[in-house]
Amino acid sequence: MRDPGRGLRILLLPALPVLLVATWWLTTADSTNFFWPPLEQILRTFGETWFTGRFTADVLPSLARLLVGYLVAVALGVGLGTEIGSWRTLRALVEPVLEFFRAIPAPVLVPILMLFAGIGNEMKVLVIVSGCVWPVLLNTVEGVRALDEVLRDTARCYRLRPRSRLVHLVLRGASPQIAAGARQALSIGIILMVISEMFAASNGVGFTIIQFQRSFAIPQMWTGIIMLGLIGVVLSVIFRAVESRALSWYTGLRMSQRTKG
Amino acid sequence: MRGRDEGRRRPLPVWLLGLIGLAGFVAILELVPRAGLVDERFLPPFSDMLSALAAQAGTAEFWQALLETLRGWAIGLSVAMAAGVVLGILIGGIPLLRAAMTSTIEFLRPIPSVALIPLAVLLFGTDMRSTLLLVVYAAFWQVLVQVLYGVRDVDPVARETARSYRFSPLTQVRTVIWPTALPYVMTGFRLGAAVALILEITGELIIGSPGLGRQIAVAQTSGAVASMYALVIVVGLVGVVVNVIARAGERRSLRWHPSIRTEVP
Amino acid sequence: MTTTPIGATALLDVRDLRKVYSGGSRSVEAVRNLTFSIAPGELVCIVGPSGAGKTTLLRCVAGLLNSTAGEVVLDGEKVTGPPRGMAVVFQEYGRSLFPWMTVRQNVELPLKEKKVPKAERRRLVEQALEAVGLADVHNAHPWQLSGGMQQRVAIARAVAYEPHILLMDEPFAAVDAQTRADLEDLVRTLWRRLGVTVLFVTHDIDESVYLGQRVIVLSNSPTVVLEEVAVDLPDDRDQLTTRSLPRFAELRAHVYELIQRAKRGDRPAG
Amino acid sequence: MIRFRVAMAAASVLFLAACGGGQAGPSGAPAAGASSGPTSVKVSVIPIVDVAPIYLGVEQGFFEEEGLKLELAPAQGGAAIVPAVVSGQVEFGFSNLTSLVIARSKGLPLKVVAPGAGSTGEQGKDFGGVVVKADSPLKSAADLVGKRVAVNTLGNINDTTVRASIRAAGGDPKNVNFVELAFPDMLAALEAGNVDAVQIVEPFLATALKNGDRVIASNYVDAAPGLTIAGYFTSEQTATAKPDLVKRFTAAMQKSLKYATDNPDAARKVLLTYTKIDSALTGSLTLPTFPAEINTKSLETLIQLALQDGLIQTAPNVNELLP
Repeated sequence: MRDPGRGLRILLLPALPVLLVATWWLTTADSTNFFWPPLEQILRTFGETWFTGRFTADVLPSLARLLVGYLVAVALGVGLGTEIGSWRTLRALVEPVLEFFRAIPAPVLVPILMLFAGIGNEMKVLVIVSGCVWPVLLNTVEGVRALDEVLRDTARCYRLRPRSRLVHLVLRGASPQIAAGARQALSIGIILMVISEMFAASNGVGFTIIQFQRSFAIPQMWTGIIMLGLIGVVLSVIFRAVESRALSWYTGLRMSQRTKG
Repeated sequence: MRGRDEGRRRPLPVWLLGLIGLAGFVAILELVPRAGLVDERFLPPFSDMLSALAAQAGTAEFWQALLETLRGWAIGLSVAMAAGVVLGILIGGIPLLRAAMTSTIEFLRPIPSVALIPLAVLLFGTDMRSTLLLVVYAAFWQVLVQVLYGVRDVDPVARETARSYRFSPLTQVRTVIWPTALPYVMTGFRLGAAVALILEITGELIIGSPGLGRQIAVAQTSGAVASMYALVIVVGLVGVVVNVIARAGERRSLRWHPSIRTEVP
Repeated sequence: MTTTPIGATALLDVRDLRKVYSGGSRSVEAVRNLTFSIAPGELVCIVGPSGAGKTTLLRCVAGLLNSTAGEVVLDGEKVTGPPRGMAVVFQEYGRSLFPWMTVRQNVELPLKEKKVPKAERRRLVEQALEAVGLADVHNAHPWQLSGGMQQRVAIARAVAYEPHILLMDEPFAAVDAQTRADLEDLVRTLWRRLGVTVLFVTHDIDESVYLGQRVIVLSNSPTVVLEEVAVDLPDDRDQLTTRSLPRFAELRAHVYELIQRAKRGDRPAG
Repeated sequence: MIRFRVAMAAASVLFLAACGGGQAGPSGAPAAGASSGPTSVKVSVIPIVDVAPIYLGVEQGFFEEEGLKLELAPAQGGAAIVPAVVSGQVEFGFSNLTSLVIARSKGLPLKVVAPGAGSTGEQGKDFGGVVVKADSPLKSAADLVGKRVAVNTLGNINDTTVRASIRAAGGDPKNVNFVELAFPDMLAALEAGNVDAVQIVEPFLATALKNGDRVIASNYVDAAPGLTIAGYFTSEQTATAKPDLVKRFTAAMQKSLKYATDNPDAARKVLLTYTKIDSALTGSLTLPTFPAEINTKSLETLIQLALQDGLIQTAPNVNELLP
């Protein structure tokens, strides 16, 4: 089978989603099941649920916490990862402890984090940081370790200063791995945004969904799930746009390596 | 880097340094509450956690819970692997299908698995299947995406060759696609294994399906702080073991494979 | 046969260099005892059988590797790390260029590090790229170029840096034969035009005779200098005429014979 | 945008529906009165002090006597239990009554079949209350106005009853900042000064008192005399389809409740089998009462409170909720 043409491709892109939505719409159209309300009802509820004040009261605070936590995690992960990746002794020293912490699911860490960070926004940001930092950190370590030997030698021969070495060699060289880690971290971050709002929260998307669920406001709960999905999709689209700009060289390099065989 | 790595003296072996690191961590855990930096009621010293762990290890309930967690993890991961590999090869191997599925995959993948908790509970209540659903959902994407990358990485020349010799689709998969995709599959396995474990514990903790997570929740609601930390430590250790096994598997499959790859986002 | 310049005037002095690799309980002596020197402005080739520790030697000279004993003195200063005023062209052209930078940025980066003013930098980069015949690919990324062109970028980077000494580690081992001839001529031209000192490591006997004023032949590992051969060919060389000179054939045969001896394990007496 | 959202959600549903394909129907298949051995019944409970009687009942064989083989499925909260009962995954569930009131007012077909736990009715000596630090300036529920008070779930029985306490003490119940915290995290938050007061239940109440913390209000006592806090419930479908099963479960449950009331030491002891409460603590904690009947008047009060505090918009019919 040949690669489908561009026209067909564009035609196919929305085909499956449309089919799926139609199926959902039709199968639930006259649903009387309390937990599976008709899609029509869910969509009607969506606007009034989220765009009558909740967007600024719940969605924005959630996103703000996510953004802060995520950026802190990336900065921390890249910073520590660069150091740990550069020093063999440090790496050997902390690796088992890091692996141990990474394996602990964030929800069980929340009570401990509350001891140190209270119950306010700091705690929630810290929960996000505590989960997001690992993929960034471990990928950065791998990326820094995998830096090309010849390139390192080149940098030494031309006597790059530590700062330029870091900027032009280490960080750029490890950037494909860092991006891979940052991408994993983003999906973890959204999960933790929700989880952190299950504890001591008074606003947020996660908090709202749980409240809907507890008070049996089922159509509203569904809209919350859709909202979360939307947030996930939008953030992932933004991430991809940033990534493809920053890593265009890498994509090109890989392509040229493949065609040169 | 190189200069830094080449110490003057002969460096200590890696495992010894790792042990020293762990010992340091344990020492901090012991000393912070003892020194009164944190209230012992909320963060007991490590020795208390250890004795709680010893007490736990003597109960059948603990081993039962451990077994249930591992079982849930293994089943969830197997389902996710099977589904991810089969669908990945199918979708990746048929361009038309790939074009049709791409948008849907990109829409579904970012949906956070915890958003499904209410749904899982609606479907299966608090039994093991609720958590299984979360585990499968979360691990499935990790595997699928890696397999898709792997299939895309297949050398077009090798593929054309296979086609020109009129290999059957199954033979093409076996001789051309699978060997190239295998290292990616193993990476997917490793990433999926880690995510599956986290979701297994999270599900048990939040939904209350049987396993270590629920034991943690019970310990929490009973105010048994030392027991709770003991269980958290067990969870961490299980995670470390899972990761070590997954990495070993990955290395084995990579050893004969010539390509040096980086993890695909 | 030796034409070692007098110690005082040497730009590069390698004295009793020894390198032992120790990994765990095993240790391997790669270089046993190497002594030679290079005068300012000279173009010296080093050949040896494969596995003769050529790369080890070059890395020690470049300050990328610490020697076990002996010393490398460049410009009167003992080399402990990569010295000032030195440029290296590696064999792996694809890996020595920063793939995230354009050709121009690659050539410019070392100059920025040397704090060369912007206008001067611009001039040097353009000149260097012009000199290697790459005036029109400034904004391409290295991986968009062919292997030979990538190695030209690496040479341009070294040239723009205006080094006192240029080390080349089998730079043309991985390019095709035609490109290789072009690049050899390019190195000769640049050397003559810039008056830079060049230490050129190769495993190719023809190449060493064609390029060098002097060829240092190494023994097999653990390495010592087997013989230094002065190349008394005219300075104006070109692929066709030089290579067909009887003297070229003689020198080539001599070096060839030395390499054969080295492979058999012959070592200089004493 | 709309396409995106719809697409995702639809696909997620399909995915889930596919996973749910093998969903098992309700267990306990044999019809009531079948002679072929005991009927197995699943009951979803929260592993807390309140459900001691059902564990005791199993231990004492009360359910077996009624021909029931109980399978107790612990869950993390009413939010997980209600759907399980409605969908028929489990026959019975345990929940606080306010949750059930909310569910019923939203149209979920639930029916309470047996009482679960109630307040002791003694001011300051209940199994739950509002606690402050020993050195706190707060003296009574009225002082909570404008303060941060932790409850384990917002919009549920605990915040409405704390509001009732404040109202009874003459304060403005609208003006309190409730913070949602899990019971296990409350004392640490109180200690750290993150909250000014916590509404807490056993065994954490005993821990708090041991530490010198003070009870300033007994919110369950203030809400209504003889308040029934929680109960066991089933779905209307189960109630209509298997009236005999429900009857036998209620009968066994009542025996269990009575036994727990008569043998508090046995009730304390059974805690050790399904919680991880320190055995040194079980002797000192205050047990809830295990009433034989649901106090209808107190249930009406709970409905009133829920209405007043905006938890529900329309009051459910009490008679529909009760058996």
